[in-house]
Amino acid sequence: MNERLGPLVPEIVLAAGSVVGLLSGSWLPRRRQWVVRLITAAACLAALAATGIAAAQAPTVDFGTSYVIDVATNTVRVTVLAATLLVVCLSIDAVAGHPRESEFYVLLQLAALGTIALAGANDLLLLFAAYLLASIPGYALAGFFKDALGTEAALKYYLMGALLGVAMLTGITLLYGVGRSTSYTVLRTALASAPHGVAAVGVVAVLAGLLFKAGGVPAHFWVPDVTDGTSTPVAAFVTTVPKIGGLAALLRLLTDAVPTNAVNWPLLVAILAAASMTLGNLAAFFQTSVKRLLAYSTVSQVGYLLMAVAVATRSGLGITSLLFYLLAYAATNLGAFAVVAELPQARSLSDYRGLARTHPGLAAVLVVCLLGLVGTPPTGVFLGKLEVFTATIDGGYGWLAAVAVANTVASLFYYLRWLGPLFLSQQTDSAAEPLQTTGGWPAIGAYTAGAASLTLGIAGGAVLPLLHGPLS
Amino acid sequence: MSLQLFLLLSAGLFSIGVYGALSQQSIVMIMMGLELMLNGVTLGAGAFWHYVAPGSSSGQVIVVVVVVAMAVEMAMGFAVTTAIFRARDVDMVDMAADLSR
Amino acid sequence: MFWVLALLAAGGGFLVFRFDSMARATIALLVSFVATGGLLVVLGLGYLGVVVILMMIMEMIIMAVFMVAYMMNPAGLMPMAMYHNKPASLTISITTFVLLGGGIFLVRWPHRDSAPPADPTLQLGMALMGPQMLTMMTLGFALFATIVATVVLATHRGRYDRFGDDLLHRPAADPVPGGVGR
Amino acid sequence: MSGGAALVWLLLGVPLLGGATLAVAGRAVDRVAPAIGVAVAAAALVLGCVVAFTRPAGSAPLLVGISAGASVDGLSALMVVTVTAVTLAVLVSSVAEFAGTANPARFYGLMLIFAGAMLLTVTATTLVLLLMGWEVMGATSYALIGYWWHEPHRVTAANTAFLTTRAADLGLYVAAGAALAGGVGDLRLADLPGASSPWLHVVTAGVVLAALGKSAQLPFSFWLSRAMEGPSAVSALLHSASMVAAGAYLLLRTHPLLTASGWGEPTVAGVGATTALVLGLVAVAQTDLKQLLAASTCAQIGFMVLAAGAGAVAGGMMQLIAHAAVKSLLFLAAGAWLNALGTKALPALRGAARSYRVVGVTFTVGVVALAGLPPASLWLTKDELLAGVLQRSPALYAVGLAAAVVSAAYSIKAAWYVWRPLSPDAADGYDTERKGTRRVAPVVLAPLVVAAVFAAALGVLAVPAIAQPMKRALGAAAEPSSTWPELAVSAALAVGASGLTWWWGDHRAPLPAPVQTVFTGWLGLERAAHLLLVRPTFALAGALAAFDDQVLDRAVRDIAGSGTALARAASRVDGQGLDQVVTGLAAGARRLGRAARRPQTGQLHTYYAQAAAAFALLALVFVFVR
Amino acid sequence: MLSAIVFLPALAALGLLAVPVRSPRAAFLWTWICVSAVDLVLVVGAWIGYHPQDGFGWAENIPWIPTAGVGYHVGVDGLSLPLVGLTAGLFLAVAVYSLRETRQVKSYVCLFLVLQTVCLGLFVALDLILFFVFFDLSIVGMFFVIAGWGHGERSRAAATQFFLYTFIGSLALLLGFIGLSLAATPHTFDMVTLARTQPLAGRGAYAGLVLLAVALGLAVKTPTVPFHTWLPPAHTEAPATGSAILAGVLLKMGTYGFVRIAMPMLPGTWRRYATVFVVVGVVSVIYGALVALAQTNFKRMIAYTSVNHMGYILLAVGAAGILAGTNGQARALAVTGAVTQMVSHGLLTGALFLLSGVLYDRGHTYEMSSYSGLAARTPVFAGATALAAFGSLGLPGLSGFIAEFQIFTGSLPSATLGTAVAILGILLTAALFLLALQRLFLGPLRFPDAPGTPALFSDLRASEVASVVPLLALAVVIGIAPRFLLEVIEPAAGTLVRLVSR
Repeated sequence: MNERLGPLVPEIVLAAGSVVGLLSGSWLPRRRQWVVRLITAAACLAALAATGIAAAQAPTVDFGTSYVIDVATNTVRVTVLAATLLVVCLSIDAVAGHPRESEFYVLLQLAALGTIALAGANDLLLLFAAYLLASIPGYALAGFFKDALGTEAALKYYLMGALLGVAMLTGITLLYGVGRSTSYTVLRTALASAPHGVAAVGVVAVLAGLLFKAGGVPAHFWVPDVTDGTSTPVAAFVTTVPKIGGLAALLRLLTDAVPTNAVNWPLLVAILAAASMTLGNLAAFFQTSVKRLLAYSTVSQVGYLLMAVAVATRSGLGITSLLFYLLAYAATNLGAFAVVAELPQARSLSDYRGLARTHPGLAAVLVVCLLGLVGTPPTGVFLGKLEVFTATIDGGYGWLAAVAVANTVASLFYYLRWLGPLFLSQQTDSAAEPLQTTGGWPAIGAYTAGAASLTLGIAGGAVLPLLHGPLS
Repeated sequence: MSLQLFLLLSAGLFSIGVYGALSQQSIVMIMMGLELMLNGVTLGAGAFWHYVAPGSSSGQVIVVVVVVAMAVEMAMGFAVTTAIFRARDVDMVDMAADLSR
Repeated sequence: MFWVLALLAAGGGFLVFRFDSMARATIALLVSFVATGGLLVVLGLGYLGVVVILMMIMEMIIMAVFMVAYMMNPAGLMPMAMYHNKPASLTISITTFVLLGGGIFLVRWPHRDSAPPADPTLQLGMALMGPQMLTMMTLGFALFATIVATVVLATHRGRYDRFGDDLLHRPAADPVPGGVGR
Repeated sequence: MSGGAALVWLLLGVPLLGGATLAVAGRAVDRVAPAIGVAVAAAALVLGCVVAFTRPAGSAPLLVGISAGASVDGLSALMVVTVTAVTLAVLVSSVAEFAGTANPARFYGLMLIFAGAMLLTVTATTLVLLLMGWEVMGATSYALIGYWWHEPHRVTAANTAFLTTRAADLGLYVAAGAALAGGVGDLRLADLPGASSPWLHVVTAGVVLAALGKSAQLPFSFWLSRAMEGPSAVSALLHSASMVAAGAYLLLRTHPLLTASGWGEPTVAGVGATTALVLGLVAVAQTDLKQLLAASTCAQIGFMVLAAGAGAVAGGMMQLIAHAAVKSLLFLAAGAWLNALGTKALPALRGAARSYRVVGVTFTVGVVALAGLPPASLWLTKDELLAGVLQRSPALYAVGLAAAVVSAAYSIKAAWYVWRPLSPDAADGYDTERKGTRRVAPVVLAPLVVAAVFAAALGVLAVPAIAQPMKRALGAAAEPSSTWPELAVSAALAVGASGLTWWWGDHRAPLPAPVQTVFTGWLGLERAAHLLLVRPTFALAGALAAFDDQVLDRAVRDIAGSGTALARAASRVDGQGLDQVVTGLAAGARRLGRAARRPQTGQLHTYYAQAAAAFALLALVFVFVR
Repeated sequence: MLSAIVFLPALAALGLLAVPVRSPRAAFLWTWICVSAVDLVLVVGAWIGYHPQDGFGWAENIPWIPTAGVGYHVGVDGLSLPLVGLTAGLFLAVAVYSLRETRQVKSYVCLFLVLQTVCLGLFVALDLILFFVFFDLSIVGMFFVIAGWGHGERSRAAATQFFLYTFIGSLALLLGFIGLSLAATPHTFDMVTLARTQPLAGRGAYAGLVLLAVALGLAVKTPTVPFHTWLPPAHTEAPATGSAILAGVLLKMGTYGFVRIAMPMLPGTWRRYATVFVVVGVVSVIYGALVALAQTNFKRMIAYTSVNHMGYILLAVGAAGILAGTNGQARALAVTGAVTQMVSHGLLTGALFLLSGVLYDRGHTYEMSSYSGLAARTPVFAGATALAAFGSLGLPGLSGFIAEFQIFTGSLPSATLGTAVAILGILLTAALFLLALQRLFLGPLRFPDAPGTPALFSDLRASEVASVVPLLALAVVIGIAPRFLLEVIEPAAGTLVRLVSR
C-alpha cells in the first residue's frame, strides 16, 4: 500500500495548526489570543508554501486510490488557504478579545481542511468524511456569537446539512450497491455496466450533499438565511470556501467516477446550472439587504460555475475554466463581503448612498467587485466567464450559454441598484451615520481582494497555464 | 429472505425517517427522523455487502461511517438546540423563522 | 428471525412518530435500531451489529436525558403532538417509499461477486488500516471538530469565566463548588 | 501646379477667402468692411477679365478617382466677367444701404462668398466641385435673404429659399452617383453624356431637376418671390448674374447631356417656355415692384432655359448676360427708391421717377430693355435665341413670342407707375417697409449709370460681327442667328404691347377675380408645396416622434422591464420619482422576483419538503433520461 | 508608441488619485489638459510616422492569455488612425471645456482620463478580447459620467438604461467573438489572424449566427433604429462633456466595429446580408431625421441627428458589401466615406453638444421654445452653432459634405433605391437645423430668466471658444483640403473592399 504522508503536507500543516491553536488557546490570557490568530495565519502560509512545492510534482494518488493530488486539488488548496487568510483578516475586528477567539480560528482551519479534503477525495467514503469535517465547523461558526439570528442561522445550516448529508450517504450506499466499491477508480468501470437507474438515483443523491456545500439550487435554501443571520466574516467564509471544495468534488466525482453513458450527468448539471443562476438572480432583484443580495448573487454564481462542470468532459477548456473561475470568484466575492464587513452599520442598499464621497477607496473596491461579479473586464471573473462561455459553447451547450448571458444582464440590474446610490450626495437629514467603519482590518482585506480580482483579470495569462493539466 | 426484502425494509425505514424529518416541529424529533433514515442506510449497506459485494470491504466501512455520522449529527444537534434554546428559548424550528425571503 | 427483527425495526420506526411522548418515541427508536443491529448480525456482520446496538443504546439514553433536561415537558412524558404540514410530508415520504420499492423490484441487481470472507471483521480491519485509513483520519478530525464546535455552541461559561481573563484566578469561580482543582 | 492653374484658384480664392475673413472678423471690421468688400470685388473683376483671356485650367485630386477640376473656357469666361462685374456694381451701390446699419461686415462677407461660390460653379469642370459651389451658393443665399434676422418672416423666407433650392440640389447628388455607376469615374461634366444607359437618364434627370430648382423655373418659382424679403442689393445680385442664372448656366453647360438623353431637350424647352409665359403673366398681376421684377426674372430665365432646350446655347448666353445687366440695374433702382421712400409698392411709387430723375431715367432704360423694345439689348438677344427655337419648333417659337409680349406688358406697367405725376398725398404711401431717407446717395448713381449703359448697349452681342466669334468661342458656330423679319415682328409686338399697356394704365385687367388672385399669388405654388410636402412631413415627423417615445422606447423598456423596475427601486432609494421610466414588464419582473423568493419562507420544514421533492424529481427524471 | 498613447491618460489618472481631494480644482483640470495635449502630440507623431501603404503601423503584439488565444495586439491602420486622432482631439477639447467644472473635480478628471485610455485602446485594439474589454469599460465609464455628473436624479435612470442596454449589446458581441475564435484552429481572438485565415468561410448558418450576434452588439452601440432608444435620454441627462464623448467617440465604436470586425472577418456572410444593413441604414437615416425634426429639446434633437448620421455609415458599409453592378471605386468611395463620416460626425456633433452645454449653462433648459433671437446677445455662440449645424447638414466646405458625398456617390451604384431614399435625409437635416437655428438665435431676443440663470445671457467664454473652435476649424480644413485625411483612409478602405469582394 501507499500510505505516504509526503504529498499531504499542506493538509497536515493545517491540521497541526488547528490542534496547536486549540491547545495554546486554552492557556492564553483572553487578551493575548491573537497568538492563535498568528498560528492560524502561519499554518495557512506554510500550507501555501507546501502547496507551491507540491504543485511542481506530477499528479499522484495517495492512500490506495482514495486521495488524489493533481491540478484541481492544488488549485483548491491555494484558493481555500488564501481565502481563509482573507477571512481571518476580515474577522479580526469582530472576534478580537472574544472568550472563544481561539476556537473561532481553530474551527476556520478545520473547515478549510475539510474543504481541501473534499477536493482531493477520490473515494466516496472519504468524500463523506470530508463533508462532515467541512460542515460541522461551519455550523458552529454560524452560531458563534450566539445571538438570536446567529443561532437560527446555525440551526438552519445544520439541519439542511444533516438532511442532505443523509441523502449523500444514501447515494453512496446505492452506488456501492451497484458498483461494488466506493473508489472512483473502480466505479468508473463498474458503473458503465451497472443498472443505470440505481446509478442515476445514487449520483443525484450524492450531488445533493455536494450542492449543499456549493450552495446551489435546490440545496441553496440555507444560503440567504445563514448569510443574513450570521456575522459578516462567517458569511463571507461559508459563501466562498465550501463552494470551492464542493464544486471541485463535484467535478472530480462526475468526471472520474461516473461515465456519461451510465448517467447523463452533463445534462443534469446543465439543468442545475440554469436553475441556480436564474433563481438566484430573480430572487436578488428586489433585495434591499446587502447581505441577502450577496447571498443570492452567490447562488447565481454557482450556476455559472456549474456550466463549466457540465462541459468538463465535452470541452478541453472546461476544467481549466472552472478552476480559474473559482479562483477569481473567491477573490471577488470576499472583496464584496469585506466592504460589507468594514461597514457593519450599513445593512440596506440605501445606507451606501454617498459612499464614493465618504470612503472612495471602499467604493472603488465595491465597484470593482460587483462589476466583477457581473463579469465586466478587466476583472478576474470576466476572464473566468469568458473561459466558461467559450467552454460551454465549445461543449455544445449553446442554449446554456444563452441562458447565462441573459442572467448576466439580469444580474446587472441589482448590482447597479447597489452601485447607483454610491455616487449620490448623502442625505443631510441622515441622523444616524450608517457609514461608520470598523477597525480597518476588513478594509485591508477589501483592498487585497479587489487588487487580487483585478490582477487575476489582467495577469490571467500567467495564471491560466498553471491550471491546465489532467485530473488523475 | 433476499436482497430485495432487506432493501424494502431499509426503504421503509428511510421513508418513515423522511416523514419524521419533514413533519416534526421539535428539533429533536427531526433529528430522530434523520437517525431513522440513517438506520435504513445502515441496513442497506449491510445488505449490499452481503448479497452483492462481500469481496469489497466498503460495505462495512459505510456502516462504520454511518455510525460515526449519527453520533456527530446527534452531538451537533444537541449543541445547536442548546444554543438556540439559550438565545431565544425555543426548541421548535417553526419559531425560528426570523430569517426569510 | 429476519421477519421478527424486520417487524421490530419497521414497527419501532413507525411508532417513533406515533407516540405522543418524546421518551416513548426514544424507546421506540431504540428498538428499531437494536433490531437493525440484529439484522446486521443476521447478515454476517456480527461485529458491526454489536457496535451499532451499543452505540445506539448510548445515544438514545443521552437523548432521553437531554430531553428531560431541556424540553418544555418535564420527563418528556407529557402528551404532545407537534406536527406541521403533515399531508405534504406523508405524500413525499409515501411517494419515496413507493418509488424506492418499485425500483428495488424492477432493478436487476448485480450478482454476488465472491463468497463472503471467513472473517468479515478482519476484512474491515484491513480496510480501515489500509485504503480507508485516510477516511478514518478525516473522521477523527471531524470528531475533533465536533467536540470544539459543540463546546463553542453549547457551553456559555468558558475558561475565562472560571479563571478570569488572564487565567490566574484560583479557585475557579464555579456556580457549584467542587470538581477538580482542590 | 502651372501658373494658369494658380490663376484659376486665385480667382476663386480671392472672393471666397476675402468674404470668409470679413464674415468671421465680424463687428471688429464693420467700419472698413464696405471698402474692403468693394476692393476685393474689384480685384475679382480684374482677375476675371484676365482669366477670360488666358483661359487657365486647374485640377487637384479630391476623392478616390475623383478630382476637383476648375477651368475657364468660352462659356465660363463670359460668366466669370459678368458675375464679377455685377458683383462689383452691386457692392458699390449697396454702400449707401449698408454703411452704418447692423454689421455690414457680415453683409459684404456673405456677398463675396456668394459671388465666389458662383464663380466656383461656373468654372467647375467636375460635378463634385460644381456641387460644392452650388450648395455654398444656396447656403449663402439663405444667410443673405435672412439678413435682417430680427424679423421672423424674413427668416422663414430664407428657410423656404434654401430648402426649396436644396430639394432640387438633391438631383445633383443622385446625378453624381449615377454618373459613377454609369462609368464616368472622374465625374467630369464633359464626360457625362458618355454615361451608360440607364444611368444616363438618371444623370440627366438629376441635373435638370437641380437647374430648374435653382433658376426658379416652374414648379419651383415661389421661392424667388419669398426671396424678395432680402435686401435689394441681394436681390440685385441674386436675380441678375448668380443663383437663378446658375440654373440656366448649368443647362447651357450640360446641353450635350440633354441631347444625349433624347428627352432632355424637349422637356427643358417646354418648361422654359411655359415659365416664360406663365410667370410673365404673374409679373403683370403684381402690384409690388420687387415682386414684379422677381416674376419677370423667372420669365426671362425661362427664355434662357428654353434656349438651352432648343440648343441655342449662344443665344441663351447672350440673353443671360444682357439680362444680368438689365436686372441688376432695375433692382438697384428699386433699391434706391426703397431706400429713399421706404416703399416698393407700385401705387405708392407714382411719380417716383419724377422726384429722382437719374434713378428714373436709368430705371426707364432698364424697363425698355426688359420690354424688348428696340434698340435695347434684350430685344436682340431674345430674338437671337428665339431664332434657334424657331428652327426647332414653331410652336415653342410662338409661345416665346407670346411671352415676349407679356414681358413688354409688365415692364411698361412698372414704367407707367413711376412716371405718373406726383400726387400731393403721395407721402402717405411711403415708409411702409422702413423709414425712407428721402435721398439717393450719389455713390449709387455711378453703378446705375454704368448698368444702364450696359443694359442699353449689350445688344451688340447679337451683332454678327461680335456674335460669330463668340459663337465660335462657345463651340456653337452652327447655331442660327435672328433674321430681320423676326426682329421686325418681335419689335412690332413689343411696341404694340407697350403702347397698349401704357394706355391701359392701372385699370384692373378684364379677368375674373379668382384668376387674378391666382396670378397675384404666384399660382399658389407655395401653398401647394406646404399642403403637399411640408405639412405631411411634419405630421409624419410628429407621429414618428410619438411612436418613438411611446411605442418603441416602451417596447424596448418592457423587454428590459426589470431594468427599469430597478430604476424605480433605485429611485425609491433616494426618494425621487422615476415613474415615467418605469413601465410594463417592471411589474412582471417584480412578480418574478417575488416568486423566486417565495420558496425562502424561513420555515425549515418547507425547505426540507422542497429540497426533498426537488431531488426526488431530479432522480426520477434521470432514471429515465440517459 | 501606441501603448504610451493609450495608457498615458490612465497613468496620469493613477497619479492624480494620490493627490488629495482638497487641492485646488485648477491643479486637476490643468493636469488633465496637459496630459491630453501631450497625448494629442503623440498621436500626431504617430500619424506622421505612419505610412498608409504598409497595413498596420506601430503594431505591438504581446501574448496576454496565450492559452485562450488572447493577446495584447495593438496597431493602427487607415481605419483606426483617424479615429484615434479624433479621440485624442475631442478629449482635449472636452478637457478645455471642463475648465469651469466644479463638481467633484478630482473623480471627474480621473474618470475622463480613464475613459480616454479606454477609447484610444478600443480603436487600436487588434484583438477581439482586448477590443471587448475596452468596449465594456467604455460603457462603465460613461455610466458613471452620466450617473455622477448628469442633470439631477433623472440622470441615474438614463444612465442605468444606457448601461443595461449597451451591456446587453456587448454580451451579444462577446458571444459573437467566442463564436469567431472557436471556429479558428487553434482558437484565437487575434483580429489580423482571423481576417487572414477566414475560419468561417463557407460555414453558412454558423457564420450567420456569429454575424447576427456581432451585428446586434454593434447596432446597439451605434445605435441604429430600432436599438436607439437609449440614446436620447442618455444624451439629455448627460453633462455636455459626457454627451460630446458619447456621441463623438463612443458611437463610433459601433460603426468602427463594422469595418474592423464584421466586414473583414465575415466577408462572405457580410455580402449575403449586405442588403439588410442597407435597409437598416436607410431606415435609421430617415427615421432619425424625421424624429429629430419633431423635437423641441435642442439636445434631444442633436441626439436623433446622430441616429441619422450613423445611418449613413451603415448604408455605406452595407452598400460596400453588394458587388452587383458596381466597381471597386464606388465601394472604396463608400467605405472611405463611412470612415470620413465617423471623423466628421465626431467633430461636428462633439462641437454641437458642447455648445448645447453652453445653452444649458446659461439658460438651464434645452427647450428651444424658451429661447429666441440669442444671436443679438451672443453672436459668437450663434455663429459657432450655425457653422456646426451647417457642417452637420452637409454643407460643402465642411467635413460633413466630403463624407456624405462619398457615401452617396459610392452607395448609389449598388444600393440605388436605398441611397436615393437616404439622400432625402440631408434635406430633412437641413430643415431641422434651420428650424433650430431660427428658434434659438433669430427673431426677437428672449431667454429664460429663471432663478439661477445669469441675468446677462453671456456669450462664449474663452475656455468654451478654445474648446469648440478648434473642432470646427478642423471640420473646415477637412471640408476644403481633405487629402491629408483621405490619403490615410483610402488604402485601408481599398484593402477592406478587396477583402470583402474576394
